[in-house]
Amino acid sequence: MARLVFLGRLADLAGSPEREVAPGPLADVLAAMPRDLAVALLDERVRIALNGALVTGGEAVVLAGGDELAFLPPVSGG
Amino acid sequence: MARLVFLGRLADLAGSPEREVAPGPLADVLAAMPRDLAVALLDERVRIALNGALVTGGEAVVLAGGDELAFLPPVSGG
Amino acid sequence: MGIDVRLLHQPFNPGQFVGPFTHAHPGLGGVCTFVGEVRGGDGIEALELSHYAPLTLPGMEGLARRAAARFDLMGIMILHRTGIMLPGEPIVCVSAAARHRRAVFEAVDFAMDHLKSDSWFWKREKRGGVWAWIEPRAEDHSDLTRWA
Amino acid sequence: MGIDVRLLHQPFNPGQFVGPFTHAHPGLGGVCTFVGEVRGGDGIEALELSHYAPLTLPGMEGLARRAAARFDLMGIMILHRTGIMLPGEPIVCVSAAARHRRAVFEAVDFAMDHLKSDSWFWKREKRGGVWAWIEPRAEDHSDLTRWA
Repeated sequence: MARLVFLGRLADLAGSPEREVAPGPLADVLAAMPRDLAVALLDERVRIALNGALVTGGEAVVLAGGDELAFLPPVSGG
Repeated sequence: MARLVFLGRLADLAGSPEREVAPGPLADVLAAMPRDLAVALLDERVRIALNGALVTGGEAVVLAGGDELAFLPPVSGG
Repeated sequence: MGIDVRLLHQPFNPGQFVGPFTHAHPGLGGVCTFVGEVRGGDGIEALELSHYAPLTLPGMEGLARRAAARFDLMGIMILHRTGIMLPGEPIVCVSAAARHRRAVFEAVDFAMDHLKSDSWFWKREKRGGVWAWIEPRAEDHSDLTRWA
Repeated sequence: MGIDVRLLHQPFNPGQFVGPFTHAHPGLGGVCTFVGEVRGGDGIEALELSHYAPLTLPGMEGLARRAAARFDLMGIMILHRTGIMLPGEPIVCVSAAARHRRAVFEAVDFAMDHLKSDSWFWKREKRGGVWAWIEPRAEDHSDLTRWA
């Protein structure tokens, strides 16, 4: 399994701060989600980190078993 | 008696931080002191406080009994 | 150069960290410390800060290293709370030590501006029993241009 | 507005004053504290600060009031040592509390610039067993022009 992590308001929208998903293309993972959550996760202001490293073009990620993919909305700061 | 208070390097020059003197015109008091000390006390950068209040034209002060006259060289700050 | 960066998950007393930080830098001329607390008033009942461990702590460490290099510090300490906090509780404590005082003021000011606007935290406030997420503030971003 | 200004004639631990000062101002957003210590190195064995009580403390109180008004503070504390101090001992501690952080940085910076150059203290240093008076520094005076 792979793990999705939702930060900030995305955790509220997803109903929990993380979720286990089957490995595979992120596009497929998102397609299986409620549409409003998928849209929010792909918002251009949401950054994506794969195993702790920020990535660009996250939509093209293919999740392997054990991967952690985090969705990071704009920070509100410390 | 009146009291003179010497701050900073003036205390070294005077040999002590304060000195009791007879009341009277400051000019007379200074005239009775070693010349190098009197010159240092009248240096234009030395400010004078009479009973805790800064005064200008301190040379004209006439000391009354119980007065405290302080000689304040340029401060070195906190 | 001493860098001490921590995420704290429980209430803390800044003095318990600032004392040892100061003593760890003999020869210093000055230490500047900023402590930010959860502001009361405005009906705020609680504040919650979430973080993402793989990014948040490395981000703070990078900030500490940049500040230390830019301001020629002897040491810098950055402590930041996460979790749920009540009004009056410290959220953040930044201390900088250096031989000269101008450097420590600027370093702490620099670190605070970056922590407030450019660190991996998400914040929500509870008012009247209801939690609401805090959006980034334009003011925070304009603060950063002071250091560009 | 809380103003707390003291001349201290014995070694002090800044934390023992900063904690109560902070707690005396509920609702604050931030506290900035600067602690200056006697710098070691350069062969300095001791530092002595003399003051003139009728002017020194009122001067510090006036400075605290000016800072409080100028920066809209909730409180300001200025502690200053006199007497003989050894390297590593605190000389001065200034804390400011306010609802917003910019004000506290500026207030402490302002107070330190004025304390360093415009307060009634005379300073001498001991090196190799010999005491020497410290002259005012041109740098201190230029610091003041920042606030003109």
